[in-house]
Amino acid sequence: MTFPLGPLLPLIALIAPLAIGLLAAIPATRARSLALLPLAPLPALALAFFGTQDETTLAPDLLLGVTLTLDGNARYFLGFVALLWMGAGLYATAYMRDKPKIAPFVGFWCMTLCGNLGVFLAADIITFYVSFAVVSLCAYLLVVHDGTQRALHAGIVYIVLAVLGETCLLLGFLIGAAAADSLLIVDVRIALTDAPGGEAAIALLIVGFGLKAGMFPFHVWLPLAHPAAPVPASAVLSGAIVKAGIFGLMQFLPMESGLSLWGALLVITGLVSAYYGVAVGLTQRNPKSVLAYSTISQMGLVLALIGAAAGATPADNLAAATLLSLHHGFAKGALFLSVGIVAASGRRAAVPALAAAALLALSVAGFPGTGGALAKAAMKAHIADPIVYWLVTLSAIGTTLLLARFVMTLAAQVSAQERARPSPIMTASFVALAVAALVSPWFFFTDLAGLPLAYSLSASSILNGLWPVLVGGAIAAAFLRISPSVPSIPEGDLVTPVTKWLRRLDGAARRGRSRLEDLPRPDPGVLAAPLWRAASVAERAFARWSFAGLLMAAGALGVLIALSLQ
Amino acid sequence: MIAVTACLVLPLAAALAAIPLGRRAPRLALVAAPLILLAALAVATEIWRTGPAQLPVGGWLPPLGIALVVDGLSAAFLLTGAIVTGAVVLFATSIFSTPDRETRAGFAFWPLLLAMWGALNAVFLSGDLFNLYVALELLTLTAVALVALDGRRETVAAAIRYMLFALFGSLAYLLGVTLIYARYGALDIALLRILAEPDAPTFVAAALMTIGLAAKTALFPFHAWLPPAHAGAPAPASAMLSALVTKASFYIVVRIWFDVLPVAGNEALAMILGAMGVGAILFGSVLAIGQERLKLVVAYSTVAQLGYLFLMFPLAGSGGEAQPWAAGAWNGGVVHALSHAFAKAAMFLCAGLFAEAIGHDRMDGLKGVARTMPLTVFAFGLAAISLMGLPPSGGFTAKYLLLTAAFAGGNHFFALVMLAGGLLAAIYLFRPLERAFAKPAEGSDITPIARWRQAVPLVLAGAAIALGVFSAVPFDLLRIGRADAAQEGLE
Amino acid sequence: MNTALPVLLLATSLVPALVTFFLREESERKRNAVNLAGAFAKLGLVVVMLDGVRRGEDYEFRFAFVPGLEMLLQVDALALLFVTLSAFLWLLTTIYAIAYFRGGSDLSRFFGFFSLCVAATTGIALSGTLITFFIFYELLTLSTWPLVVHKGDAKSLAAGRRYLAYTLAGSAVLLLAIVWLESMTGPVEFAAPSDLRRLDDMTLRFVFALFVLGIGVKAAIFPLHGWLPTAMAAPAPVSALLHAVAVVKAGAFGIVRVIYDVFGIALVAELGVGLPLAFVASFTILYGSVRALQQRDIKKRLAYSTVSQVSYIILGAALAGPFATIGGLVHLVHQGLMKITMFFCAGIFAERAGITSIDGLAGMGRRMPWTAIAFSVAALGMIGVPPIAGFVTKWYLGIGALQAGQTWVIAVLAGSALLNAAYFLPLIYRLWYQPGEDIVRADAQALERPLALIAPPVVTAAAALLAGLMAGLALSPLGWATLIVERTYWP
Amino acid sequence: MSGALGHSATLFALTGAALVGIGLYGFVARTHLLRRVLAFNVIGSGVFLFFGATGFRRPDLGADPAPQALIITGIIVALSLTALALALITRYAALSGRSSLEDEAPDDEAPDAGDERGGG
Repeated sequence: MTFPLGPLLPLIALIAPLAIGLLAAIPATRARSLALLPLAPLPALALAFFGTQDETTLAPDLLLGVTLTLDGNARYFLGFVALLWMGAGLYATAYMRDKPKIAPFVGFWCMTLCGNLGVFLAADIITFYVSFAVVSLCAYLLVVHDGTQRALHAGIVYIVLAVLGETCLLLGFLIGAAAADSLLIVDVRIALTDAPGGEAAIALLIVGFGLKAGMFPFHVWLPLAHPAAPVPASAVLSGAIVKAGIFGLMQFLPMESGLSLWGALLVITGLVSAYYGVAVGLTQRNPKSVLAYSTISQMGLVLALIGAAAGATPADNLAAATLLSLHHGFAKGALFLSVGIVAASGRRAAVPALAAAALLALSVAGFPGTGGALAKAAMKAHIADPIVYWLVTLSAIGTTLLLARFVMTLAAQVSAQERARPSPIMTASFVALAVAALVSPWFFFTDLAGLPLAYSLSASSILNGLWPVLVGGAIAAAFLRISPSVPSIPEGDLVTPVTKWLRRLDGAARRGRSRLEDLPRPDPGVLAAPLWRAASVAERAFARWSFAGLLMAAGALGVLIALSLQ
Repeated sequence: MIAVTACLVLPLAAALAAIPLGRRAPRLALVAAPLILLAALAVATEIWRTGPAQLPVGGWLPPLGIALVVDGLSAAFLLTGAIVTGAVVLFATSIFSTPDRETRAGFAFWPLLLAMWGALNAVFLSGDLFNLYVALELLTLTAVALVALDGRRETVAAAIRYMLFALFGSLAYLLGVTLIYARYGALDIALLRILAEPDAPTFVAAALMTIGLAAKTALFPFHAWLPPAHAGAPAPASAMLSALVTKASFYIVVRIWFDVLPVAGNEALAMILGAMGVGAILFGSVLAIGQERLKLVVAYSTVAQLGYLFLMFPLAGSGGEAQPWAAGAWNGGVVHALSHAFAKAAMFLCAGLFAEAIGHDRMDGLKGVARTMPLTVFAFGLAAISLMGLPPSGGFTAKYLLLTAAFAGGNHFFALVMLAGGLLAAIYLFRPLERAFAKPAEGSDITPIARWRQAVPLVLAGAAIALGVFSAVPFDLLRIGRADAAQEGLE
Repeated sequence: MNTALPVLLLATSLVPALVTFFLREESERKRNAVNLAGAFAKLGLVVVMLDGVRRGEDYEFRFAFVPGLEMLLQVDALALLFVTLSAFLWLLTTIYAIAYFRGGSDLSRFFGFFSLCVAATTGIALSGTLITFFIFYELLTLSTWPLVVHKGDAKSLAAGRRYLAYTLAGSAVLLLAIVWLESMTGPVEFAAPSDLRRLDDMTLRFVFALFVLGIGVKAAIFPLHGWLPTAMAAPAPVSALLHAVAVVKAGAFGIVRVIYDVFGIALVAELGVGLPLAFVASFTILYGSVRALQQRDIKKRLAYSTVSQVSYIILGAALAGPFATIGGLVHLVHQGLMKITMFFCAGIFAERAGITSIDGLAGMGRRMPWTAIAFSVAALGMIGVPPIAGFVTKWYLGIGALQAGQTWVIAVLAGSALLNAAYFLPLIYRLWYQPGEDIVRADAQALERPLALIAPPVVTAAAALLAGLMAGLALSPLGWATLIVERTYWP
Repeated sequence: MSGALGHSATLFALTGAALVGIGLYGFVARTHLLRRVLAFNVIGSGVFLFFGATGFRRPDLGADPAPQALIITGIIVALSLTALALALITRYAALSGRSSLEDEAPDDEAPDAGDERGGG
């Protein structure tokens, strides 16, 4: 049992949530574990701020030798994810107080958190893969926590796609690790370009991570799962867990060697996801599914940004993507919380929440002055290809439209009792995340976007950010009120036709097999009967002495002849 | 060499004394059996230390006098016979001892059994062909009488059929001995080994003797008398018949072909005996599979297992350079004979106990017997393992040696037949075992059997297994005074 | 002292077996005491030897079987891997069986054969020569048959019959292969493999095929796996220890021995027989999973899953790279831990709640939480969800396959992982999320009694989790498998 | 065994062989059990006669005594076997009322049925 080497903080960051999760298992400390929930990500947050960069901690006995490190982008991811989990955790303490099944919720909440943090800290593939598997499988348990029929159905779709994703990742990692003959992510990334089957590996990794990030056509589980989960869980699902997929792509895609083919493909699917998300999102009635489709769209943009990085200078693009993810995480987390708050507040109390939600929506759309504008600006600055540039800017219109639809559907969610007021803790966590979304990009813009702050304040970038939002708002104002009866596509759009087709396939297979089974199987007893009858007839003959006597005389003659053949 | 004479004299004397003792004969047998066992043990240790011995009877040296010869082979058979017969005696005291009233079977069984024991020892000890004839006839006499012991019509008919085969066999053997004497003027095995040459009278004599003994050993196609005879006889008797009586004539065939006339033997003869052996294995097994009565299954199993013994002739001598150990096939055949003796005796005793417990001999009655008679089923299982040639039993060691000899000699066909024989044996031996392990059918009342009576077959079956596990000692015993023909074979 | 330990290890299960056979049915406490003592003693010895072998000690016990043929009990690292697994799981299964059979019938017989079977498994692990391996291999068949037919009803008898048909035919083929090889090269010892290159390639390929065919029956390779699903008629402890650990693992272990120690990796590659075996193993993996998908009975589904999982070990052995071998060997332990947990839980569901079909599992998560948790952990492990042990195997097999240049293997691994998910996730889903009848929580305590029945699966599930989580440890299954590979096969 | 047999020894040997042949036919072909026991004794005496004939050495030398000793033993053995056979046959006839075994047709229906009716 060798003692882990190197700084201990990363290990503590991972073990702390597990410890709290364990508390939940023990009945005596169950209530207190719910209260401790927000503190679970604290050590990770500390690590993000004070942790020393590029130092590895090695725990050789765990798994196949766990190595943890903290590189540039990971630090920011770790930081904002930890904050997001704290906010959602705070919200959860209030949200879950009177609800049943607290222990499984807290337990699986902590395990998902531990997996999520592990993804950002892992330096070797095995730890990365284990954390990724833990986060995606435990998230299932959060999705189906409410146990409603809708949640269970969403869970099934989620788990099937999650398992498919995991398998793709496993294959990709296997090919990479075999080629690199080492487990470290850095070596694998380098080895992937010229590895035998390297192309296949990259494709598999893109599918595996893309699926987690809601990339078209593997996005179908997201609009089903996120809305079905309890509010804090969907906040975390959309805000932090989706980012694991993005981070995975950033870690494993071999940018240095300029993978032109995959980069282009990633850009295209990213943009398709962006626009597809908006198109289907507009037809949704449930605010949470609108938000889910907005996540698909936003993540589509991030994917495009990463794809574009393949050609140009990768480091800047990834940094910009980090900033974009950071802002999106906070904003989307807050928006999901806002749904919870609005639902719990009366008409009068809902007004400020709706206002804040609208503000956040504007920030996501990139309204100048908000965090979102900075993130959008950072993104646009690093897209060289003009067509992509314009597509991205136009997508801002779509986003505004979609989020306007969100605010509209949110307004309809106001609770009936006039004087219902959300609990102060809930509002506190919502406000914290909203502020973080609006403010934090200002702090990180310089080192993540690689541009001076002044750039974002310059007239051209303000104008650049403003006009799409205005156009979007105008269209929204014009259309949304007039045609509410837009044909509503069922959540998880592609799922329904695919499941029908699968069910038909299963029925056919079952019928085929049953026909196969009633083929008569030969019974050995029946086959042996003639043999047995012949033998007993011969036996009766041998028993008759007159025959046997002759046989013996003949036998003697035979032996005599045999002997004389000397 | 008092032990050698004791081996001969004691059983015969006890047989004679048993007649006047009548109802007290079982006690006499219980006294005589250990003594004879001790004598056999003494003989074995004697020749272990000093090597083969020759004891001229009455001081007359051959060719005129008769010599008793003891080497590894005979000592092994003596010891096996003593153990098996000792166990049978112990077992039979519970069946054939009727202190209150006199029964014909009870009266006749003990002299016949002890006389048979004497005859067996005489066969294993005599070094002279005519002496072998006399011993063989005494053996047949007692065997036929034991078959017809309970006087039912089927058993008397079976005894007569057995008698017909036996008479033909003894006449053929006698004619052969006469021709040998006419040709060489001597009947002593040691002398004949030197004098023998491959010429016409020797061939005729050898052919007659071989077929005569084959009939007495019930080798296929002359086997038809054995199943009704051994199944009809009472359990201890059929144990003796299957385990030892057939082995005596096989022992003489081995003596003739490996000790007396190795020069006369050739490839064709070996192939004929081999072919008959293969026929026995396959034919006996197929018939055993279809039987409904347990004793018939066991009897046909004897017919099949005897086939293995005769595979020894084609395979002997094909040692090949890779064999670090002694002649494969010869050893294999003899160990098979010995382990078959133990296993078959145990199996027949178990069959007897089952028949006694469930009242009839049909196998369906065996359902659930494992619960009430665990020891007997365990003994039957161990014996079955040895007959199937599955490790760790003596049967396996024998089969392993025969197989290796077959492969070394390149005749793969015999190897395949042996393996097939093992599988067929598994089929017909697991049928009764399966019923024993089944749930007892309702309303089947199984009369409990004393544990000590169940222990007797267990000891015998254990001996069959021990022969496989601790087989180093028997092998060294068999090597003493073994004919060199066993190494080179008959070619 | 070094020669006594292997025999002692064997005795720790042989002695309880023999003692239990002769114990009366009623003396339950004595019987449990003897068996548990044997299990603990074996575990203690194994720990001592684990430490010894790591320090390079070698334990060997030679026993002259037949002059020139030796029974050799040799404790090398590979043997210890298998013995540790069987010792650890035997202890748990004994505890489980005692609780499972409380008040059952024929228990002396059951526990006797149960310990005998573990003795056979230990013997297989420790065997140093082919003949020793075969002897214990057969002893395993013979001692498992009574366990399969323990219930005595028609279904288990039919299962027993089918089990015997497969395994005895397999053993005949194996004996043929062993004898054929040994007739060419003399007795084969694993530690000192003789150079087979001087024999011609075609015979070697044919002999290798016979070996795989013979041992493949127990390793449940496709077309030879038919007995495993029907053998599920046996009671739960039997199917837990035997068909998840002892019997199938003995088959896989045998194939590993044949490939690495009898033929040697270089020769296997040279003969080009490794690849076809890999194809067969891969086909079995997929076939087993697809058939498992179609089953509605829990134990049948687990049986087909075993058929598929055991072929991972064979695939690892067939690919014969260092990583692939480690993957194969470590799966020997991982699959054992995970599968026995699932069989334990299936047994508890059947015994305590009367559930045998998959649909019956609905809502059992709340009624029997501990059993359900253990079952879910094991099921997730089988799918290869980290950090439970299953994924370590898939990782190593994947890497090994790629290094051996067989990229198609990872597709098989992926396909099998998906199929595993397809037939295990619905079970977990039914356990936890499908609403069964809403049973009051108090009822859960009623079902999950006695502790001795529920504790074993929880312990083995925890062990599976730890084996995955702490895979880096030197004494973890992975650590030990790496030690085996580094020490013996790729120094 | 020097040179050709003297005139009488060959004659005895030939008659011995003839007796064996005749006895063999009776023993195998006939199904009546008593007839078979008789045939057995015929073969026996044939063998002993032949055995005695082999005792002949040179005309001037007396006959070799060893065969005669063996013949006496042989006769005793044949006698005891015949006694047992007769006992069994009579017992069998009493039990089953047949003169031949079940699976063999009695002599009188045999194709070349002898002139007088088969006994028993």
